[in-house]
Amino acid sequence: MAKKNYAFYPGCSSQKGASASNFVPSIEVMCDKLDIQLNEIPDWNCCSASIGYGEGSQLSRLVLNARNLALVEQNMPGQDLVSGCPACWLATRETAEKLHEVESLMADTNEALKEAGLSFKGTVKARHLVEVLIEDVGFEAMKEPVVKPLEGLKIAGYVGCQTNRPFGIAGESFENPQYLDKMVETVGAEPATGYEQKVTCCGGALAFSEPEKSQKQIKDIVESAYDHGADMIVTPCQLCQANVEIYQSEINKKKGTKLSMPVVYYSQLMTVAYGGTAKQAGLDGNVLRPQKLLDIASK
Amino acid sequence: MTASIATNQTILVVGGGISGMTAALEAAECGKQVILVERNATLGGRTALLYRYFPKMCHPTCGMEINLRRIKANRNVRVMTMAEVQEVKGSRGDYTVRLKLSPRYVNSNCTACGECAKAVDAEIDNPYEYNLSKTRAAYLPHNMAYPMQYVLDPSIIGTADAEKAKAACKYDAIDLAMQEETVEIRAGAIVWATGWKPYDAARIQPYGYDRFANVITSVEFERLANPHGPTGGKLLRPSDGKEAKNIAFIQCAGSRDENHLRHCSRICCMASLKQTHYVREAYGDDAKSTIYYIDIRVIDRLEDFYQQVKKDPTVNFIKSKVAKIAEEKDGNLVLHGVDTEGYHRYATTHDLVVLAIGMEPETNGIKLPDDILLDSSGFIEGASGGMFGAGAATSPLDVNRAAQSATAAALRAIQVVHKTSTVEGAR
Amino acid sequence: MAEMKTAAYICSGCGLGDKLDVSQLAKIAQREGKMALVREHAFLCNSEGVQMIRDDIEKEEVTHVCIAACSRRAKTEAFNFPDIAMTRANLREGVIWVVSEGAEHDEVRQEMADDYVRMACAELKKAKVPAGNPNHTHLKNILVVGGGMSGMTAALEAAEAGYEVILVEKQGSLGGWAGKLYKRVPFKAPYAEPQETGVAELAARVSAHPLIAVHLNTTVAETSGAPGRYAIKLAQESGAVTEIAAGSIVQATGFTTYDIKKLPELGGGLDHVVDHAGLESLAKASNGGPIRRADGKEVKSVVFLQCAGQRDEAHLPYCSGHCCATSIKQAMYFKDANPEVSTIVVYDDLRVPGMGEDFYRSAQHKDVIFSKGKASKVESSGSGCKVTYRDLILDTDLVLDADLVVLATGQVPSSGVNVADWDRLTKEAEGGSEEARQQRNDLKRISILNLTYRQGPDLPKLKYGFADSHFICFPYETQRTGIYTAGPVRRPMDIYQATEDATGAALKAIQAAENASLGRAAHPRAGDLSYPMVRLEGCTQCKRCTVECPFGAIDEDEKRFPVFNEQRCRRCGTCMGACPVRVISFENYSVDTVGSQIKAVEIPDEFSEKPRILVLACENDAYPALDMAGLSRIVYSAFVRVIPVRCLGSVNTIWITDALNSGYDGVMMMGCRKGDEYQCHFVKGSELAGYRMSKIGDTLTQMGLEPQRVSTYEIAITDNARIAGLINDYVAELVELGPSPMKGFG
Amino acid sequence: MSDLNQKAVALYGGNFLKEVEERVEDGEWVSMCMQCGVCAGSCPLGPHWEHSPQKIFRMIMAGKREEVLTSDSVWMCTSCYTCIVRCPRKLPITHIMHGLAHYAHRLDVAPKGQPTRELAKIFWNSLIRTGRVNELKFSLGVYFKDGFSQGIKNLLGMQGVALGLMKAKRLNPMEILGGHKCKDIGGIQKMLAKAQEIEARRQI
Repeated sequence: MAKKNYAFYPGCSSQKGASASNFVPSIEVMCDKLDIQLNEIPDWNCCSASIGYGEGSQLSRLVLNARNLALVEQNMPGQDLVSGCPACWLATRETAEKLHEVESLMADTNEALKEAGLSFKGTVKARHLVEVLIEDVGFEAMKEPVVKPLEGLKIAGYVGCQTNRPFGIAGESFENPQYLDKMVETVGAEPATGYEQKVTCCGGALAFSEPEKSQKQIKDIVESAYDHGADMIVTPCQLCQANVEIYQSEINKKKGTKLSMPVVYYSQLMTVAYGGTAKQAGLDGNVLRPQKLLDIASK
Repeated sequence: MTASIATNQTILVVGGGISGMTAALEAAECGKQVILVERNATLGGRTALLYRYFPKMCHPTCGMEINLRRIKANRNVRVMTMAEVQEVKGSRGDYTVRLKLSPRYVNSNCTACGECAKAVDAEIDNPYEYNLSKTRAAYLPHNMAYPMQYVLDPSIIGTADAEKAKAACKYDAIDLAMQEETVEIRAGAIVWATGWKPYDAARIQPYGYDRFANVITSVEFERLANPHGPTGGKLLRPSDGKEAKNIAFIQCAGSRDENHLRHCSRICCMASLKQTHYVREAYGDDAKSTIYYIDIRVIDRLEDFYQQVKKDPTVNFIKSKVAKIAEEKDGNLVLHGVDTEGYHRYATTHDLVVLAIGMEPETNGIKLPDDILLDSSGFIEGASGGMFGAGAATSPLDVNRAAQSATAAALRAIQVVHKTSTVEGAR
Repeated sequence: MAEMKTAAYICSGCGLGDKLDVSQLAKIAQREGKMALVREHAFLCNSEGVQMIRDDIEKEEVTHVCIAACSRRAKTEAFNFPDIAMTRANLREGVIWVVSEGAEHDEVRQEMADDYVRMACAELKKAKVPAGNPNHTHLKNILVVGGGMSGMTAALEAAEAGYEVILVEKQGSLGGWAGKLYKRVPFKAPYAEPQETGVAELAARVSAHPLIAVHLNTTVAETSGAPGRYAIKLAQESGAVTEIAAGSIVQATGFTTYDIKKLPELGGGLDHVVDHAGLESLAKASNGGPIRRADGKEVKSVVFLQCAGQRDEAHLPYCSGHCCATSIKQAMYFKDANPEVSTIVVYDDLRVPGMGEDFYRSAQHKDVIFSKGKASKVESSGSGCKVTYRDLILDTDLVLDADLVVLATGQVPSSGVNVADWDRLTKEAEGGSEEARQQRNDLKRISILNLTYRQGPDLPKLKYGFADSHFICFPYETQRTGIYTAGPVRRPMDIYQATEDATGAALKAIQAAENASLGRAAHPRAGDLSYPMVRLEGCTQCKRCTVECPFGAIDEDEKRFPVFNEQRCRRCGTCMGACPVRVISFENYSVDTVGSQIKAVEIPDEFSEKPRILVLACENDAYPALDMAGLSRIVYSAFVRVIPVRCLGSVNTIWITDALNSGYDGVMMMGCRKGDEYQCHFVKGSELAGYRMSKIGDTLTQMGLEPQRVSTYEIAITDNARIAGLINDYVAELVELGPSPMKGFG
Repeated sequence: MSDLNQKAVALYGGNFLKEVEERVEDGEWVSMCMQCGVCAGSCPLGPHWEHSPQKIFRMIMAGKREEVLTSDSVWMCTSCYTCIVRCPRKLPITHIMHGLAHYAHRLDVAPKGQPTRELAKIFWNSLIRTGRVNELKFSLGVYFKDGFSQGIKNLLGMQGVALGLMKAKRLNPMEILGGHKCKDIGGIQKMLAKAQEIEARRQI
């Protein structure tokens, strides 16, 4: 069947050598297997993330995101803007909705966009890659390419914040979303049910500015995964992945814990289940080796 | 039953709860002809499932006994149970109403002797216990049921159980051939006393009603406290049957919340205050009740009741909308939030959490005739022509106000049939 | 009506045939019960069984029917024979469902059933079909006292139903408090803005209505009579008195505001401190423009203090319910005229139930600021006021400067004389106290209805002077049949509730007049055609009936004989219970109908070890509780013999003494809860019973009986398990005590 | 006091609520708060706050301007949006907190050296320089925000993390020499300049 086209917004942390860069190949493999064609937005810019507000004014942040939307509207007609990074997606979607609600902001935004030779009418829909998988592909179709079911793997589905709130996946609960567990099942692994930290905040950008406070959050998230007998954590959020994975060593140092819970991005799971290599899955990019996943990949 | 029993002088009352019974009786005791239709197998509605009323702590069944006696004594009222309004045609003074009559599979021969229930094996969730317990699939809704007749659950029709029930009945009261029928009746005026239903607690996700066994609703707690209820009146929590002595009452569960119900359901504060009495009655000084509230809304003389509960050392008040509930391994629940009076953070453990669940119109999701006006929450605000709302169908009301509203609705209906009669008299 | 012909029908269905010797029951009905006709049937309540009875009524001219089957509460549709006297022997719920299973209990079970048949036959022979009150009334018009929102609504709604109305207002114009408002709180979606009051339009419709006669500047000087035949004297301001007649009465006399001068700490009495009413007149004066104070200064900042002198033991302990919404509305007056005006509402609990929440939201949209807190002081400062209060959220004391302070004070009902005081003074006056007589006359001046009733000139108050119903299921259960209160006189309320309430009260007034015209009782015994009959020749003028009647139905003539006003009577039988010489009775409920049942029971001798206990059970709570014990198959002792009574207040002590004389071992009286939260729908029936039984002690000792041979219980309708326990415990206690020494002397 | 701040005070006199409604992102929602406190109980960093959102809102209504704008609390939002989805009055609390922080920062009354405030500054500068965020420069910036020696300490402190990421090729030391940028950075900068101009036009 023909591949479905999407305007892809990788986001800064997916750039080569950046914190989420290792997910890029796995996203490519996954999408390829599911007949999803991601076309990178030409010359996309940063969304200003959830921390941009401090210095950046409301309008500045709106125009930054509007620029990406405008680029899609202009160069990739009919394609939804899709991002793998919740922060990018959220900032873009909030912009799209705000401009739709408030005419004056739409006018101001276009006035500013003109400076970059762009304009935005508001026709582009901003979506998260997970939305595309669930709504356009569906769980059943996600199962089909599975050649190496991830049997014997117990995985804690850590949904985090921004893929889940305030918009979330249609029909899902903010407090107890099920979709990630369902995705874990589609690839043949066992979800760690009752994982009550699944929507706890990892601290987001404050992992930098308020390390102690954020690391307390991360500690809860990881320990609860241990409590529920998980072999690893999976998350749809790149920042969550980074925060929850890389700070475990810090926490161990400070708190004398022995946390070493692998944290993977969902596309890594699917790539392995779809028969991809460890390299394609970018597992070499994980700071904490997801051994069991590596084993299956190397089978 | 056929249309012949009714004329345009007849008042149709839809709903056999306290409001519908009141509207029907008040009109009938003025000498008017009334047909009272109820969707369930018995009259009584939701008040019949309450243990006590605030503020007198008296028993709803006491008033129901009087109302049933009034109905039995009054030939102007005709009661039709398991009857649902499907369509209303016509206009003020001359309506034709199509009713769907669901089969009860038990006829008026039934003496309520109970032999059929003994014969049947199948069990169903008991709707008259808010599904907290099971009942045989041949059952009497409750001790105050009217008509005092058993009913067969449709799920056993066509099974051996149904035949067993039939065989057990010496009075051929069981008629498995009963079919759904539709009848049309005439009416001059229609009173909609369709009542309320508890908001779907599972949708209030932070409170985990769908995940935690020991988070229940206030209507369910009424059943626990009731000596006729599933626990024989003991306050036993669902997860392990352990006595719940340290109970949290969460106000505005669904109410005053734009994610759920915009309106304030009015009765919930009093309901929780009342329910702290149940806890105290059960355990005396060992009882512990905590009420988490935004505003305590107990108006007029009911304030006395609030002040009295406030003096009870076993009852605690915390001004706070609970943020979230977490379950511990032993089934206890930890409530997280902030007491906004001076900003005090809490994480308090309770044996049982009772959600003071909000009221929404029973008719939400049901299509009502077009000339009935609904407010933003779906309550009946008014209607053009000869139709009137009564009781909790019109607004979240306590029983007393519901009965007032129903009495008023009865007069409005009488005005309609009076006008038609005088007009016809003039002709 | 034909000669009395009795028939007994004995059912063997529902297991009666298996557990009882039905043919023996039939024999008893015949030989002892002296029933002219006795039939057995396997399934009496089915169409065939019922037809059999109908045929006997038809062909055999049976006039009196005894049904020996299930409880009188069951199968009422089947056993429904117009104009036929009927008694029910409760063999199912009352015997086979509550007596332990097994052959060893066959004997006592049968004896219990035998007795119930005897009792039902005995009662039947005394029973009459009530013919209804012969002196019919004909008036169906309605007097409405009070021309405010409630009164006008009651008048109009009654008139729209075709009933004539006389509307009396003491002021010179209609409208009452609502007429003084600039706008009213919204009562329809979107619940966002203050609305026109509509008072003028309503007043116009009322004045123009062909069925309504309006009397302004008029008060009620005297009210005598009863439903269907009230005679009322109306006094005009001029002093002129007109006499009118009415079928029933709606009292909608509203409220007055609490005097803010009683709240000095909150600035009551200061120049720039007003109450809601004061603010309304300022708003009316400004008529949509900027609101100015009395001194003409435009108000730029206003503070509303909620619950001023309310929810406060020192002032009004209750909440007036409407004040939060009213303050929101008044804050909007300011915001709508000028959004720059600072409007702060200081509240404890913001009480806007139902859709009021949207009105609250709307005010927040307009930047009305709501602050949970408690004001401690309001004082003059500069050209305005200084409000000191505790902000309970910030947990600090704040001081607010305001051009104007509005105190949300409460509603005080205009309900006239407190009947409790009246009663006390009456007793003292009759005791000869001149002072009491004087006080009584002073008290009478504030009366609203000036009833000529012995129990006082106005309606009894429930609490805090509100003339409300005591019952939750029955908001219009008045203690003065035919007189119904509506609006804030019954309970603090807003305009919307008042209009709903007035419409309901109008219906009850119509209903009372209709029932009176048919000689029927009103709620809760609606439709009952019996009424108290008295043999005055036997009366000793002891006045107990007049004093104890809970509904003020009995007056006294100059010779202190009781004068029964049947249309005021609720058929509770309290007078019958009170009468020491037993001259008061009802056709279908009398000293005889019960007494004969008591005598009909066969009392085993003292060696039989079979005690007999008489249970007199209130028919509304205790009797259904016993029935439901049966329904749930909860067993209790087969030594009790239960007789349902209308109310424990109707229990005449003669029944107790007769029972004990004839050898019963004990008597249980089961009534409903007494005290402040009493359950008795005849007000004080169980209280009276308790009182009378406390007096019976001496009689018992004279008879050489222990006091515990008579005991009273409070039973709730849900007490089916408890009631069985009580019976069993009592039986055990009596077994302990040994048989009554009176046995054999009976 | 910055003159911007002085202007604001002069313009609104005591009416801080109005100031917030007109000058702060989504500020017009503040008056809708009914003090239920669900936001306070929902915030992951709640335990570390001096003022909860609902309390901040009450402070705004009570005119406590300085306490609010100098509050450390408004900088503690992790943007988890839990408060937003639970608020029964649907206040966009996350955005209001961002808005208050931004406003306080703009008026330069926000707490000096507030870590998140500093982080935000560095992030934004990194962003507008190239149109995309350069994680290495950004992180280094963060570690050196309190001066060089503290920076070294921080860096050593985070060595484990950094090395881990480097090993995993997720923190590229070569980035320091430049790295990613948008082609049309010129257009982007003009665009942002315009945005500021427009906002300046709208406000004082």
